[in-house]
Amino acid sequence: MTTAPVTTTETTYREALREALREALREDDRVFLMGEDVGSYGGCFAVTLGLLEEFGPERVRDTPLSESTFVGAGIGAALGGMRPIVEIMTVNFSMLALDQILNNAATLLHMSGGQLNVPLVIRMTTGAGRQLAAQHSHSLEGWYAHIPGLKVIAPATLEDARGMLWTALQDPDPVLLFEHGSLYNMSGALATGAGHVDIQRAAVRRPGRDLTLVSYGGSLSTSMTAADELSAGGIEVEVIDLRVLRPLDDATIMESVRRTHRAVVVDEGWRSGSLAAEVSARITEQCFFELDAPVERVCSAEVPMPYAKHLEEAALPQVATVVAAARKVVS
Amino acid sequence: MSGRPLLATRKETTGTRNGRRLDLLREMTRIRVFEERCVELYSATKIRGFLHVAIGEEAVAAGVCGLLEDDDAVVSTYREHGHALARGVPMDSVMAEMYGKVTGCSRGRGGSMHLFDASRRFYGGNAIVGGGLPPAVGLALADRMRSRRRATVCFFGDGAFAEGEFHESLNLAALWHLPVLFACENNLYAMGTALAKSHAQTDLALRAASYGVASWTVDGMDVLAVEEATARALERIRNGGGPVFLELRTYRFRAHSMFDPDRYRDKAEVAAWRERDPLELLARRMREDGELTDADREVLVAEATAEVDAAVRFAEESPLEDVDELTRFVYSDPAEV
Amino acid sequence: MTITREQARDVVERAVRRIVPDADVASVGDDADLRAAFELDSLDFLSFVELLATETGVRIDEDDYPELTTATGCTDLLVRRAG
Amino acid sequence: MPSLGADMDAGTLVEWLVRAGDTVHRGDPMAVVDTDKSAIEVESFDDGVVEALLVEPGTRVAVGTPLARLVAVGMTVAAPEQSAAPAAASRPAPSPGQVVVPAPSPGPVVVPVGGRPGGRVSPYARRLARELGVDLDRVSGSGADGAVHAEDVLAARATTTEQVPDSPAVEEPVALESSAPPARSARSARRETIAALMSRAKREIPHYYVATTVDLHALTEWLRRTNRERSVAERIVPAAAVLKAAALAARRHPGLNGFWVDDAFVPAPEVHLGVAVHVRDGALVAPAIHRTADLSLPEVMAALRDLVSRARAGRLRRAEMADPTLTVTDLGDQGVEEVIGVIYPPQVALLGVGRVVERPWAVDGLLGVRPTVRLTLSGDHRATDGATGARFLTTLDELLQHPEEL
Repeated sequence: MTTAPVTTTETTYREALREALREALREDDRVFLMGEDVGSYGGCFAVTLGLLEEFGPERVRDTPLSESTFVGAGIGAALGGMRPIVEIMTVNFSMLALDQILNNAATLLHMSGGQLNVPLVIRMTTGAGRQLAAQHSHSLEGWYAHIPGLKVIAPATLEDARGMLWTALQDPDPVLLFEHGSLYNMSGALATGAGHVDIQRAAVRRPGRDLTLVSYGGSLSTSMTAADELSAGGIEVEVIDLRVLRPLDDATIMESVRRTHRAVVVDEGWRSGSLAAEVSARITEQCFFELDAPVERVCSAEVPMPYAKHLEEAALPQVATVVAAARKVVS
Repeated sequence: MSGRPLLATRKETTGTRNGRRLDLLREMTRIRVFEERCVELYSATKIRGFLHVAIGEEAVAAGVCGLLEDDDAVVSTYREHGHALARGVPMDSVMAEMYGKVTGCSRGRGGSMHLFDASRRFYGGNAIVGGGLPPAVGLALADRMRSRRRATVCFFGDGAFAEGEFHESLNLAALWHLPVLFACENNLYAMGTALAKSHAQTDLALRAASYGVASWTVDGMDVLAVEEATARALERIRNGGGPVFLELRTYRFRAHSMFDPDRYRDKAEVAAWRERDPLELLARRMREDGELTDADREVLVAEATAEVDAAVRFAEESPLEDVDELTRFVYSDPAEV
Repeated sequence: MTITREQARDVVERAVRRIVPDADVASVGDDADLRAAFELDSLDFLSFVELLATETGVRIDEDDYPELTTATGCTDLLVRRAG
Repeated sequence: MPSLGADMDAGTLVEWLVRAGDTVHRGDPMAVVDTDKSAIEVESFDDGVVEALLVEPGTRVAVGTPLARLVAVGMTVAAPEQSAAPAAASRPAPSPGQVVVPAPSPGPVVVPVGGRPGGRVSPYARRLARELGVDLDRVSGSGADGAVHAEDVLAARATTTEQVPDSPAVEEPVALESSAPPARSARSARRETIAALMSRAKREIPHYYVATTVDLHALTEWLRRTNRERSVAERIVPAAAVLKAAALAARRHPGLNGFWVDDAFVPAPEVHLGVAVHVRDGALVAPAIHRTADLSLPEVMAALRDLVSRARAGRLRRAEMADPTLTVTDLGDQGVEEVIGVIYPPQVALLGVGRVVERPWAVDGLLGVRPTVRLTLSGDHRATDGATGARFLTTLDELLQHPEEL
């Protein structure tokens, strides 16, 4: 039996996202894109560049700087039979739309006794690393992961950047898609036929027997680099990419921890009340008697993200801090 | 969801001036009797949570909703019993919702502030002041993108005027020429804060007009005036004229909610507005025109009372949702999508 | 040192009882296979031989083991060697 | 009540071997405990004076229940709530004629216990210790502040348990568990334990079997010759030689010597051969001969005799119960030619030994009669394949052809 060779294309995370948007706009006439500067400007991070020209202003809609209303309008349009994709420039700005996301998108289905589902996708940029300081750099996706009624996904790979959007659009409920700002320029080979992926399971990005490193989004590459370094020192790390922050895929995490007996959670959010805290708590709840060391967390320092490069770096999880945490739990 | 045919009564009698007025009086009477019963049931602890009744504001609900087509949409506030009833949401299911029963229009998950009926395109029931405006804009956007000749009515109070979402929504609807009727029930108080105490410019229609939205002020106690303004607004909206803003000047005769001691209003002010009770206003006019006798009114009240009695009975006898169903409807059931 | 047949026979019975406390040699008969009757494994048997040897001072080699199958055989050997 | 086996939750105190007031030393047997598998001696972990016996003979108590209280020799028994002696610097000088009372002991020493003095044990290590029957008191922790991790437990499991405990253990007394219903005899309880263990083995372990017949001519001839020079007590039986050879073979094939834990094979650094012993009341135990491969053949023989006699007398030590890394079951004495055995979890292999039988045997084309034995290896297919088992048997065969080197 012969297998057709898999051809790949060199692409970037940004292009993969754009290709996913393009596919969605092309394949489903209910889909439209709405947000600040998604049209003429081409998107704050150039993700939507060229889509206005291709699909026109009805389907690629520039909005006023009214996060609450254009997100709420997305909810209304979803109730009205459309499949809106709303882009919010950064997660910090999404706080202006939190009323609509929390009080409407997340609650309507339940509050209406199952009558009104909201098939809405909200994309936003998250994370630090680009010296954008304290109002453009935070990782608040963990807050959204707190809210029942929402699904929260965080593509960390080219495959997921390319494939998660379509699946999110098929979901009958609101899905928040978090793109880490430092990933847009990430390049690599993507299979030519790459397409839809699930938005249910975490993925083991690297197998290992000594330690489970739980990570997602922008922290995945940090974790993978740390794993390489640890491997050179004889510590074989299993790296899990959560992919889906809500609902969390406990099974994949626990299956790994039951094998390695040790876990470190890497999360760019602040430590207190973070997603890392949730993951850690679940490991303790479900794997207490499997643990050979306390669960460690590597999170951002509890400061508003500073501008100066050296301070920003000091505030963020770095390869060295992940390595140190890993050594601590393995020693 | 089952129930009586949507607004069938009104449609049957549409066409004669007499029938139309009588229908409006009948609808307002239904709402009045229902709301008074709610107050009673709340006092008897049958209804809990927050309860906001619309006694005094019936003309807005009856006058606006009476003209809507089946596929128009309504987005409302937490003082929405009247809107729901006038929209045709069955009284049984509204009362059962107050009781927290599974037969309620939101299966007991919404309560007084969150009435929903998807089959009648009644989208709640929003208890965040101003929170309903953006989704209403979105519903209208979907209609516009699908080239559907529908209107979306968004009810909200004068309190919403102070919220950013109001301003954002008016701007966006005007910018995109969306078919939205912004129906502002100006009852002069945002809970206990008078309009004049929270707004430098109290002419709401003037302010709405500044967004490029056609805006009119209407006597919200005169159901015929409300209906006439609504008719004009809907015509404009359906003909692609963009959104319309109606400031419906009305008044609630009772306190904000059952928890409100109503210390902020002058008794004389309340008494003066009671003189302009929308039911009495219309009845008086009909009587003067020889269209209504006292006996007729008694019949209307008796009919409404019977309907409310039946609704209470239905609610009392309905079962509660099984607690095992607690976490249902947080995410869509794949089997039900 | 010489021992009587009675004494030899007594040594055999006591040795078996040391290993199997409730054993009754008389009940199985003098010509029964002791190892089978009392489920003696090779270690038990070794202990048994050890007891016979220490009690009587008789030298017992592995080549003698076949003769130690029954109580009669044991008694014969002890009497012969002691004499 | 110490944990004396992986599946032990409770035990019955059969007999006290000490009385209140006795001075005991570390390692002295203190009591006999019935674990449902067998009666086992429980030894002291400390030197001291027995202050009180806390459990009556015949009582069944949960693992972790204090059985006795020891106090350090020469120490005044102090009430636990009494505060520690003030520091020397602040202690007032004794007035003339006043006798200086020795500082009170830090409190009664409770022995034996399942816990660990102030030391930390990871939850996984704790679970592993329970499953492997490792006494945490005897595990020295390699983690921060002496915390015990899983690898420490595995290391302790794999070596003899001769480490000194860090400090006297003090633990909250645990409420006594009510006695088992009298209707349930010790014998049936033991049967149940064996039933549970063997059912688990048959359920969880995918067994494979490889077998071979070994010519024991060289061994029996050598034994016949050498045993002549040995006193009866020192004579070596063929089973002991097979044990020694098996231990050497296990060392050469470490994949068969260890444990299957958490879906993975954990090799044991030492070979502690388990020896299946049928106790006369119907129980079956398989205690270990520690470091079998390091013992000389006469030492193996002595250890075997000692172990079997103590097993039958109900005087096994807990480490012997907990430690086997590979078990040998020899039913040759029961007359069978072949034993196809069931592996003891979490071990991964079991060697079955049959009766030494004289068979016609061809050597270099000439037929003769030779003593032979049938050896069967049961292997855990999760841990190894038949090839490993086969190589083990081949090694064993070769070793048995050179008994003088054993």
